[in-house]
Amino acid sequence: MQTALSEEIDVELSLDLYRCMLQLRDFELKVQELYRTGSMPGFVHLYVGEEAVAAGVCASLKREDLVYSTHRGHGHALAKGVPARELMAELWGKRTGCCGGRGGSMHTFAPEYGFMGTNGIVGGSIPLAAGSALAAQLRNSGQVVVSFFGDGAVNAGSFHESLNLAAVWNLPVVFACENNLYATEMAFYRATKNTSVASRAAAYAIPGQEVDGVDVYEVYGAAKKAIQRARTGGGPTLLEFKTYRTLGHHEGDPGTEYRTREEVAQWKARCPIKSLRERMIGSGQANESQFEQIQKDTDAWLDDAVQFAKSSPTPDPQTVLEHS
Amino acid sequence: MQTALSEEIDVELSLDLYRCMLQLRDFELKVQELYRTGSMPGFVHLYVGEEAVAAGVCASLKREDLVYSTHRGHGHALAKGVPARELMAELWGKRTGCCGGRGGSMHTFAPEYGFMGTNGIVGGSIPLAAGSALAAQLRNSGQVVVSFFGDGAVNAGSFHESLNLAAVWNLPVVFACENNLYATEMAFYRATKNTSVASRAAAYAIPGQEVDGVDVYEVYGAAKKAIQRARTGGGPTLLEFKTYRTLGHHEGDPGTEYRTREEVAQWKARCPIKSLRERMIGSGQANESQFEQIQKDTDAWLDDAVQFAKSSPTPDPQTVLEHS
Amino acid sequence: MTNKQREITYGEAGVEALREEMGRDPSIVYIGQGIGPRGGNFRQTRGLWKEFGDGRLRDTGICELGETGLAIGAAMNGCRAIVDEVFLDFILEAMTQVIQQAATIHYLSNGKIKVPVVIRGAMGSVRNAGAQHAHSFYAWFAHTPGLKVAVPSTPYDCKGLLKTALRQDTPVMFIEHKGLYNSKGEVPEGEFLVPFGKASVRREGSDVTIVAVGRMVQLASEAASALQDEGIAAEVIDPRTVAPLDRDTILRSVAKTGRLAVVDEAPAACGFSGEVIALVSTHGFDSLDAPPRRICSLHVPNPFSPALENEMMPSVTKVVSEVREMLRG
Amino acid sequence: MTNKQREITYGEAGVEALREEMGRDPSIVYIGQGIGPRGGNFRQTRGLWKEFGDGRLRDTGICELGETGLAIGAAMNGCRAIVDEVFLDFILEAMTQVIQQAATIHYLSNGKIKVPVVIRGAMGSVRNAGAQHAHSFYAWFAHTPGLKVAVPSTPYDCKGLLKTALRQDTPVMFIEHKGLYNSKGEVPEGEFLVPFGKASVRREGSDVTIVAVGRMVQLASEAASALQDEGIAAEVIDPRTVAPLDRDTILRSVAKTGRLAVVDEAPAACGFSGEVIALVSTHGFDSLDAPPRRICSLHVPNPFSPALENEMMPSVTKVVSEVREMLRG
Ligand SMILES: Cc1ncc(C[n+]2csc(CCOP(=O)(O)OP(=O)(O)O)c2C)c(N)n1
Ligand SMILES: Cc1ncc(C[n+]2csc(CCOP(=O)(O)OP(=O)(O)O)c2C)c(N)n1
Ligand SMILES: [Mg+2]
Ligand SMILES: [Mg+2]
Repeated sequence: MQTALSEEIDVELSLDLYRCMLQLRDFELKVQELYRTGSMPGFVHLYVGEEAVAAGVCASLKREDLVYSTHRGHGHALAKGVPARELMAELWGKRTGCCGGRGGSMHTFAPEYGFMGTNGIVGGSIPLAAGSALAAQLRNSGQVVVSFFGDGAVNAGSFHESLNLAAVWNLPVVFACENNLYATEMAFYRATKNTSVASRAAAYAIPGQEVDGVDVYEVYGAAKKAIQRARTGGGPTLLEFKTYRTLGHHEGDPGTEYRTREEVAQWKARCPIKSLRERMIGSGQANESQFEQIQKDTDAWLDDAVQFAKSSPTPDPQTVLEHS
Repeated sequence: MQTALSEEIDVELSLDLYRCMLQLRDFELKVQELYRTGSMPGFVHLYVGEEAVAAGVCASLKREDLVYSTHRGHGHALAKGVPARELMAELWGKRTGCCGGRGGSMHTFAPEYGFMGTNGIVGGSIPLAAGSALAAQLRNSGQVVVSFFGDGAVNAGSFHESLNLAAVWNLPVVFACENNLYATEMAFYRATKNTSVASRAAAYAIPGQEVDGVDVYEVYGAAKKAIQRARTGGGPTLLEFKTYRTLGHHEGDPGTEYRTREEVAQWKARCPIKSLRERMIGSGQANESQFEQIQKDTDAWLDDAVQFAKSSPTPDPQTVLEHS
Repeated sequence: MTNKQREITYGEAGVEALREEMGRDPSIVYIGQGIGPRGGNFRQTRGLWKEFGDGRLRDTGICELGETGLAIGAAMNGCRAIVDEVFLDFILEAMTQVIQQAATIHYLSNGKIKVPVVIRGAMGSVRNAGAQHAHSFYAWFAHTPGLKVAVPSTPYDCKGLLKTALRQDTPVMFIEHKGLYNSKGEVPEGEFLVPFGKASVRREGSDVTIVAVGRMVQLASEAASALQDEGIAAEVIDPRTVAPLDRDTILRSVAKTGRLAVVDEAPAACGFSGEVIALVSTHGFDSLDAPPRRICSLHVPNPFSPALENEMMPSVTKVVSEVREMLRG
Repeated sequence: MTNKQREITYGEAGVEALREEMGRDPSIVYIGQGIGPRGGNFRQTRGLWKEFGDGRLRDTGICELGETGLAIGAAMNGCRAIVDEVFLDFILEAMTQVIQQAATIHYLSNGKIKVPVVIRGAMGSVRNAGAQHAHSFYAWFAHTPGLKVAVPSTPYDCKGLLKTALRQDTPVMFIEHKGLYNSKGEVPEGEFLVPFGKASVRREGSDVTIVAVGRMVQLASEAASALQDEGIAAEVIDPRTVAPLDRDTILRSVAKTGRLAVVDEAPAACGFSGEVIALVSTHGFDSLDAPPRRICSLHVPNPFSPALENEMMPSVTKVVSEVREMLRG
C-alpha cells in the first residue's frame, strides 16, 4: 500500500507535505514556549504528533473548500492556508488576529481561506460542517467540506445525528476523525465498547475506513479518495485516522498520568515528520540540504509571525460592542 | 422458529398473552370513541396494531422490573400492570388518575407497578431507562429495565448516547424499538439510509435482533432471552420489533396520506390478536367459548374502568401548587 | 374590498411570508420535521413543497440537534436557512447549537461570518397538550447575546416579522404561539416588513400600561375591554420583538399612565415580566405611581387536567382583577 | 486553633461535602467526565475515586445528554445521583433532560416519583477561556418550575449547600464559579447544612443594598470596601440560592437602605438582575428612594482578548462608580 501510494505522490508533493507538517510542528512548539512564559491568555491545545492528518487531508482541498475544526485546531487552520501571522496574532488576542482577538485559539475563523473555525465544543462543528455541505449541494458550488473531530466526539449525539443526515442527503462532506486514543485523560476503550470508529460508518450506511494517521502518504491517499467521492456526488465518508498527541491535552497537562511513558515513546518514535524525511532520503528522492532549506524557511516564516503578532496592538476596548 | 417457540409457551401463557392483547386493543378503541365525542382533553396516540410487542415483552417482567415508555404508551402501561381504572381516569384528567390528572396520556407514571412513565419527548426516556438500570446494577436490586421507543427515536442523539453508555457499563436494560415504519408521516427510509435498526447494535458492540413484532410468540421469545441476559449480567440488547400502527399517528390523523390503503390493509390482515386466536383454535389448544369468555371479561373490565373514570371528580384547582 | 382589508390566519400569513421570500431569494432552505409534503404540523408550510420542492424543503427524521446545526452550517456557507423545531419545546435538543454556535459565530469571527438563520418554533400552551409541549422560552433567548427574538401576536406581524427575520445577517428566533395559528386578521398582500425593535400600541389608554406578547396580547386586550366598562383606560403594548426590545415605547407609555402590568404566559421568575419592570424601574422610576404587577403562569410545569391548567395560567379574569386592584387600591 | 477557624478552598469544601454525604448515603452515585481517577478538571472530586471506587464514581466519554439522562434515571430508581457537567456550558447538550424530564417528573407524577439528582457545573468567565466556556445560566434555571438553583460564593456555602442539595427529593442545579475554586475561607469540619432560600448578609450597611451571587459577591464586597472609604455604607446580600429566592432578606434590606444595585456576571436582559429589581419594585415599591441600577456584563458573547473581556465584564470600578452616582446623583 505504502509503495503504491508513494508512487502516486511525486517528489514535489512529498516536499510540500513535509514543509506543511514541519510548519505545523514548529508553530505549536513556539506557541508552547510563548504560552509557558505567560504571554498568551486563554487555553491552548497543541497538535504535536498529529501533523500528518491535517497536512495529508488538506493537500487535496481547494481554497474554496471548507474545513471545520476542533479545540485542537491550529494545525487544521495552517494546513488550510490561514497565514501564520493572523493565527498567531489571534492566539495572542491582538487586533490583527484573524478575528480581531475576539476568538482566540478555540474560536478562530478565517472564512476567506475556507477555514470555518476551531471550536470549543466537542462535536459542535460536525453538524455545521454537514450543513455547509448541504449549502454546497444546494448552491451547486462544487465545494467539499471536511469535518475534523476527535475520538471524543464519536459518542456524542452531534456525531450521530450529523452522519445520519449527511448520509440520507448524500452530502459532500468528509468526516475525518482523529483518533488519538484519548479524550483528555479518558482512553477511548473506557468511553465505548466499540473502539473502532470506522466500523460505525455501517450504522449510517456510508463507507468507513481506518487509516494510519502518522503516515502522511496513507492519509493523503485515503483523504483524496474520500474528497473525490464527495466532489463527484458519491456522498460522505467516515475516515478514522489512528494518531497520537505526544504532548498533554492542553498546555498545563503533563499528559503522563493516564498513559505510560512507553506508549508515549513508541508513538514519538513514529514521528510523521522524521519518518517522511528518512523515507525520502533513504529512497534518494531528496537530500539533507533540501530539508535544511525547508527548516530555514520555516524558521523565518515563524519568526515573522511571532514578530508580527508581538508588535500588533491590542483591540480597543471601545470596540467591544461591534458586530454584536 | 414459530413452532419451536410455541412449544415453549404453554396454553395458559398463550391465553394470558391473548387476554393482554385484547385488553390493550379494546382499551384503545374505547379511548378513541371517548376522544372523538370530545370528552377527553389533550392528545392521544393509540397503540392499535402493536399489541403483541407490549404483551410479549412485559410477560417476562416482574412487578419490580421497570418499563419506560413513549407518547404511544397506554399499551405499555396496561401490559406492565397499571390498572385500567387509574389509566383511564388519568387520560380524563381526573383526580383518581394515576397521576391525579397532572400527567395525562403523554406523562403517565405509576411507579408502584414499575411503570416509569409515558413520555412526550421522542427519545427522552431512553437515557432515563439506562439510568434506572445503572441504579439497579449499583443497588444490586435484580431489576431489569425495558426501554420502549419508536423508529423515530433511532436517529436522535439520546438513542446513541444511551446505548453507548449502557454497553460500556454492561447495564441490565433491554432496548425495545417498535419499528412501525413511520414517525408521524415520515417513513423510516426517508429519515435514514440504514433502515435496519437491529444492525445498529454493532456500533455499540451489543447484540441486536430483528423480530416479527406482530407474532406474539416471536416477541415473547426474543424478549425473554434479552431480559434473561440483562438479569444475569449479560448487559443490554437491542431488539427491533417490526410492527405497524393501523390507526393514524394520533387521534385526528387519518393516517392515509402517507401510506397506501394496500399497505394498511396488509398489516391489518396480520392482526396479532386475530392470528393468535386462529392459531390456537387451529391447533386445538383452545376453543371459541374460551375466547368468548375472555371477550366478556374484557368488556366488563373496560366498562368498570370507564365508569370509574367518568364518575371520578376533577382535581381541585386549589391543589395546583402541590408537589411543586 | 381593498387588499388592506383582506383577512387571513396567522398560519397563512407565515406561509405567505415564506412563499414571497423563498421566491425572491433562491438561497433560502427550510429544514424540519413534516415541513415537506405534509405542509407542517401546524400547517405552517402548506403548499410550499409543491412550489419549491425537495431540495429547498428538507424533511428530516427526529434529530433537532442535527437539523439545527445543519441549518446554521448552511447559513455559514451562502444559504439563508430556516430550521423549524415545530414545537418550540423541542429546541431543548439543540440548545448547544443555538447558544454556542449560532449566537456566537458572527461576533467571534469579528463579523466575518454571517449567520442568516431563522430558528422557528411554536410556544405556549394549547389544547392541554401537557407540560412537555407548552414551554415559552423567549426570555431565555432574549437573555442570550447574539440572538434576536420575534414573538408575533397577529397575522400581520407574523408575515411582516418573518419577512424581516429572513433578511437579517444574524440568527433570529422566530417564536409563534401554537394557539394563534387559526386566529384571523388583516394582512396586506405582497411586500411589507415589520421592523424589529418597534412595539405596537394595541390599544391606547391613560390609566395603566399593560405589556404582553404572543397570545397574551389577546388576553390583555380582552381584559382592557372589560376594564373599559369599569371606566379604566388601559394601554396595551405589544413589543413584537423581545430582543431588541423597544424600551422607548414602554417608557413613554408608563410616563403617561403611571402604572405598569405585565402579562406573561411564562413563569415570572427571571423572565420577561421582570425585565420590563426592571426597565421601567431603572429608566422610568419617577413615572411610576404604584407598584407594578405581574400576571404570569404559576411556578409549576403545565398540569394536564384542564381544571388545574386553567388555574395555573394567566386569564382575562386575573388580569382584570389585578389591574382593578392597582387602580382602586 | 478551633475547627471553626480552619481555612480550606472552595474546591476542597465541595469535596468534603461529597465525601461526607457519599459516606453517609451509599445510594449516591456520581457521573461525569474526568471525575474518577483524574479527580475532576477543577479537582472537584479529588480523592473520592480512591475512596468510593469505579462503581460510584462513573467516568464517561463526552456525552452530556446521556450522562444527565442516566443520572436522572438513576435518581428515579433509588439512587441519589450527581451529574457533573464540569463546565456548566456543556449542559446545553442536555437541556432536554434537565427541563423536560428532571424538572417535570416529580410534579407530573403527583409526587409519586422522587428525582433526587444534583446537576453540577461551573459557571462564569475565568482565564479568558472565551465565549463557549463562560456562560452563567442560573437565571434560566430559576425561570424553570421544578428546579432549585444553588450558587455558592464561599467555601462555607459550597460545603453546606452541596450537603443540603444531596438531601433534596427534587432536582438541584448546583452551580459553582470557575474562578472561585481556589479561593479560601473558613469551613467547619464535619456536619453542617446551609438551608436553601436563606440569603447571607455579607456586609451590613445603611446607604445602599447590593445584591450579587457567585463570584460577583467578591466584587460587590470589594466595591463596598472602596465605597466605605468614601463614606458610603453598602449592604451586600448574597442570596446563595436563586431558586428559592430569599425575598424577605432583600426586601428588608432595601426597606432600610432605600437603594438597590444588582451585580451580575450574566447579561442583564431577562436575567437575575431584572428579577431582583422587579421583586423590590413590586413588593417594596415604597422603600425605593432612587432608581435601582444593574451592573451586568455587556450584551455580547465573551470576547477572548483580555482587553475586550475586561471591558465587557462587571468590575469593582464599575460597581463603585455606579453606586457612587446613585448616592451622589
Ligand atoms: C460538549 C463538550 N464536552 C466536554 C468538553 C471538554 N473537553 C474539551 S476537549 C475534550 C477532549 C476531547 O477529546 P477528543 O475529541 O478525542 O480530541 P483530542 O483532544 O483528543 O484532540 C473535552 C472533554 C467540551 N469542550 N465540550
Ligand atoms: C424530540 C421530539 N421531537 C419531535 C416530537 C414530535 N413527535 C411526537 S411523536 C413523533 C413521531 C414518533 O415516531 P416514532 O418514534 O416512530 O413512534 P410512533 O409514533 O411511530 O409510535 C414526533 C415526531 C417529539 N415529541 N419529540
Ligand atoms: Mg482524542
Ligand atoms: Mg414509528
